[in-house]
Amino acid sequence: MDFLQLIISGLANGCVYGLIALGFVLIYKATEAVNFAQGDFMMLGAFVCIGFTNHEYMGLNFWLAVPLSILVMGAFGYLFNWGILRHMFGQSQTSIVILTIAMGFIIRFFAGATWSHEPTSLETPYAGQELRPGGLVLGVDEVLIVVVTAILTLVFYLFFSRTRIGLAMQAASQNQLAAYYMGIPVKRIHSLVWGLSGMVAAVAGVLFASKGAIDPSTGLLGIKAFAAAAIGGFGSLPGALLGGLIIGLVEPLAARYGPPGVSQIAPYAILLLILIFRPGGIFSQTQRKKV
Amino acid sequence: MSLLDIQNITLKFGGLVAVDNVSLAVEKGEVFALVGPNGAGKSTIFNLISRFYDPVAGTIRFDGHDLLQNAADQVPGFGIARTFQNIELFEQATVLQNLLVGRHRHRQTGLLSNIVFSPKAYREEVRHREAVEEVIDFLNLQPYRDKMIGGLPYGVRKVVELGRALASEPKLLLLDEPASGLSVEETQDMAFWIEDIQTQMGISVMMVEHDMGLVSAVSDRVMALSDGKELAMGIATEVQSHPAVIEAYLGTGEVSKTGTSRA
Amino acid sequence: MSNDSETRDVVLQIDNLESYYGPIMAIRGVSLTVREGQIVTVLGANGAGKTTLLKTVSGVMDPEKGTVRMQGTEIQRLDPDAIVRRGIVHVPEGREIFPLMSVAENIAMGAYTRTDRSGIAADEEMVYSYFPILKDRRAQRAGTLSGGQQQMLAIGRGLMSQPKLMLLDEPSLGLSPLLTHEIFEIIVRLNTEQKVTMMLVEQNAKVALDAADYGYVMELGRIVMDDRAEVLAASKDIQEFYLGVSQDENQRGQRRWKQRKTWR
Amino acid sequence: MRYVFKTSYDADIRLFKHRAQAVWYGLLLLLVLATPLYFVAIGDAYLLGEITGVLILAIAGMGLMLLTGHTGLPSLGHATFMAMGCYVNINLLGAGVPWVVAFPLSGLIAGAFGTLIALPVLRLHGVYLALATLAMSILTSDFVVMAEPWTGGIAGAAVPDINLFGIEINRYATPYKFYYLVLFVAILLVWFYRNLLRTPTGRSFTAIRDSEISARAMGINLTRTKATSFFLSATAAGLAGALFGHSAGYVTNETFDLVMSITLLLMIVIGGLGFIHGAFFGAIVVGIIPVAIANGRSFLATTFDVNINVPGLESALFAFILVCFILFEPMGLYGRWLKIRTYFELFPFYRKDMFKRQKSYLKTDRIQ
Repeated sequence: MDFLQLIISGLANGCVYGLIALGFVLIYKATEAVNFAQGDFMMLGAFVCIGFTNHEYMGLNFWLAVPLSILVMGAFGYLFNWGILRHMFGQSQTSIVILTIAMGFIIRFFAGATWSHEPTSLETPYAGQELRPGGLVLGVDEVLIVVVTAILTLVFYLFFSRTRIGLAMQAASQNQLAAYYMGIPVKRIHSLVWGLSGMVAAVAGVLFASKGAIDPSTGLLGIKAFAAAAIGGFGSLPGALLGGLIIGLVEPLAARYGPPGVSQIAPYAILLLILIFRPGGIFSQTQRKKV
Repeated sequence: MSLLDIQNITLKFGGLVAVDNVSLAVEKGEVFALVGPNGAGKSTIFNLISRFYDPVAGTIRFDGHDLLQNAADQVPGFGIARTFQNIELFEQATVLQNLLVGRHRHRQTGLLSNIVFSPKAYREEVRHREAVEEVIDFLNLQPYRDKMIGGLPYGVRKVVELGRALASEPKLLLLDEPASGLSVEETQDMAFWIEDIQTQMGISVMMVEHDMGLVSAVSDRVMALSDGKELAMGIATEVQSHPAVIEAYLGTGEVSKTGTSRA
Repeated sequence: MSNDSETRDVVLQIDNLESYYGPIMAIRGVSLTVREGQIVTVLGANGAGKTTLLKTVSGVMDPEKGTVRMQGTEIQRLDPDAIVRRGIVHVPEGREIFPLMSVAENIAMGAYTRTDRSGIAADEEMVYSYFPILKDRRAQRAGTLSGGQQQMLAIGRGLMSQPKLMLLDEPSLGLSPLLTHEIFEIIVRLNTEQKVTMMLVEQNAKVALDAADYGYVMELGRIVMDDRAEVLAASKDIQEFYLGVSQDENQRGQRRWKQRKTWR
Repeated sequence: MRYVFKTSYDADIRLFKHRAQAVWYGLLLLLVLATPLYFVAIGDAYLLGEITGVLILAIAGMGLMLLTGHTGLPSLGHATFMAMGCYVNINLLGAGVPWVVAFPLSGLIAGAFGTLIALPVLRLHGVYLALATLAMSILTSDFVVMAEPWTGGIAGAAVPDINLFGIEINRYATPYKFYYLVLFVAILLVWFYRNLLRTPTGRSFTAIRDSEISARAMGINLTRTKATSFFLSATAAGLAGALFGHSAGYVTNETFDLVMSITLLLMIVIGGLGFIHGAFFGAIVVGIIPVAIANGRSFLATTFDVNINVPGLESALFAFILVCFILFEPMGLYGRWLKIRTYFELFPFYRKDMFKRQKSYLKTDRIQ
């Protein structure tokens, strides 16, 4: 039973990693850029929601605050691309990576200055509620995370593989020039996907902050989610979820059964092992060049 | 003994047979051309020789060596140089630097003498440059010597790629569509160069080419491939008049807006 | 400068266009006209600026000076996708395909700007009937196709957008003689049957002039000659430098000096 | 405009393209040699210490530049190699090995370690390689803690002073000597780096960066060449780490963290990828910004009595300045320098839009 409980909390954690990784993968799939600030986006999303709903701030109704913060973060992502990244269109990925790293610093500062550096929890109507199916004790917050993550992954998977705009996003990431030749408005599509990933980050932030406390440095969690995305195979949505779950499960298990310190190392050790034996991740998207 | 000897080579991609039991031999000093429809497996044969692909069956021997026992980066060491269908140059480097990389197989100095630029490294560097300048002269590349590849027109890049292959002083030169994208004038230059490479430098040439004018002008023997299989083999005129080759590859008649043939 | 009937059927009008690649001037004051229903070809050696010209028209490069008018409205400096929506499609040379998508998805992307499902399905069938090999490889990743097959895919995909004006950059690049012939038949058929106006850049001057109505010759970024295709095909310079007519079939032992071009 | 007539192969091989260039670099050398005189004159060596720090950063930057700028392999883990060099140096000195031996050895051992790390990950490209090295960088701090007997773990380790043939060198006690020592190492490495780039080894690095397929078809062994690049790169980082240790005086498990790795990468991108100059330009920017921020803050405090004390402000401001650099000078500072130089060389024929970038378009990295 104890073991099962461990697994379940691991799953919930893994889903948060998976959600952040989902944001990475969205952007990577559509623009081939890597957003190092995705974890900070999540943190910002959580604080925006806290700002709307917690009693010491605006005190709005939770069910109003959540869609509002999702909208705000969507707009933030869209504007970030429109205002900054668009001016770097066509430049190397390294520059964009570095730009997002720098953005992360700025977001952390902004969040700390606006909402304090103290760990804060999101006040939710379902805080502390539990489900007890067959002897297990499940927090509603944890169940919610798993359900929402599964739904989002599925929705985005279908979006990318079935819809015209989803295919156009993939096309734009593989060959910007050819995408333009097809009449695909590449820049608008980039803005759109940054907006989407901002929204996903808000969802992840809300779920994370409702389960535990969040502070500006929580954004560094993004690095673990990064490992998750790479384990699954950058550019694969189910891979992001799988990678997140692997890390989420390994951490508590290593902490419980392994020697001290191992749970910290485990995610990255797994990442290194996966990259060595399967360089493109589990659902590899890479392909050999043909000459 | 033939310079390059390929026996019963077969390659499959998934279920698809890309090269189907092909045998061919390139003799010393000859120009050997591969022709055939798109996707017939011509470039694939080049990639097999370069060891980019592993065949499922067959042997490739070059100058007494079993190529299949060697890795891709060892192949140039035996004296095989190649160009690519879609031009694979080092974009962020000058023409001169590209050609110098072609000299890599003649490298004799190690890391340490490079770092301290020992007299030996200096002498080697001068030797490489002499060889490269000869190639630059031969191919009339002087105007582009210090230009970055990134800004050069397509036709010049094709010549630079030929130069890079020549700089390695190969015994066998593999040319993948040397004339594609070249104008009539440039194709003629290419024909003259290939002739000189064969007669003056004594380098054997194997090429894949669609321009039958160039093929018949320079090649000693031609092999036509279709669907990975040999279709015909012989001198250019024989292969060109082979009914199966005409049907699968050359076609007849010409296009014009009025619909009448102006042949 | 000209009367109404002359300007009315002009699809594309380029005036005094100048484009640079960084510090290098690639086209130097080019003016040309493409009329409705025409096939116009631009000939010229490598580096003459033909590809730059097409790229400037389709918006993937910005000109420094000059205007490009599509049916009277200026389109220079627009984003490329906006130009596609005005009915100009650019079929690039080489391998500008989506390598990790299937052949079918690549072709579907060609119809991105269209919404008529039945029309798209019909055109897909048309593309497959022109290029049966693409139908066989429908589910294969486009990046694993051979060079020639990628070229076919690029052309097939270009057909999907139902353009008013098609810019074709070296459609014959890397294609077998038979396939080159077939591609040009398709181009002519599209022009006569579907009334698509064509602007064509080609190294293979022979097939290009055979198919075209009007031709321009570019050298070092300038237009040096223009005339009806038959007239160009008969001109001595064109025969010597672009058609290779004066050469006989076997070049062995040919003279190795070059005739001077009369426009230099 | 200047035309260089080349009359022998030496003209291409020489370090300097023409005499004027040699003169300029000679003047630069004189300037850096004479810099301490100024600080002796004003009697305050604080800023000289900062300059020495910039030089140490530039040494690490050159290491990373060779790997990322010239071989095309991004690394987010170079602080690990710096840590390796630093701790090896401390332990060797502790064991009584003279500095002249311990210092180069710490570089070489870091290099060997780099090669060992590199071999399994050399199949990786782009993002994946960046991630693998990132993971390595994150793990470093944990490993430093685990290796407590050698590293001092969380408590940290003091770095012994340098004893160079009887001359005691300490960053604070003898700042001038320390400066000249670091300067010597930096200049030596620049010379090695330049030699590398004009010989086959360097060319094989850039060949791999531009086209792996072509490089193989020219007979370049990818694994061996990349491993060599990793070795040299980690060696330079190790040397920088050893000097960094001397400069800091005391190092803990948090000295060589992920932020340092990231800073190194930022540095070479801002400086200009693919140019040795870029490592120095980048180091100057990265070294100067914190000093400028600190000065600005004390200026505000003393002049207007405004005390700004918001945690994270420094790093945010730093990041903001970096964003501006990347947005407005995508080719890096060295790129800007080249433009200015071209302006004067071509004067008065310079066109305003000469360096206006044509639109550029990316293609996928997933085809390798």
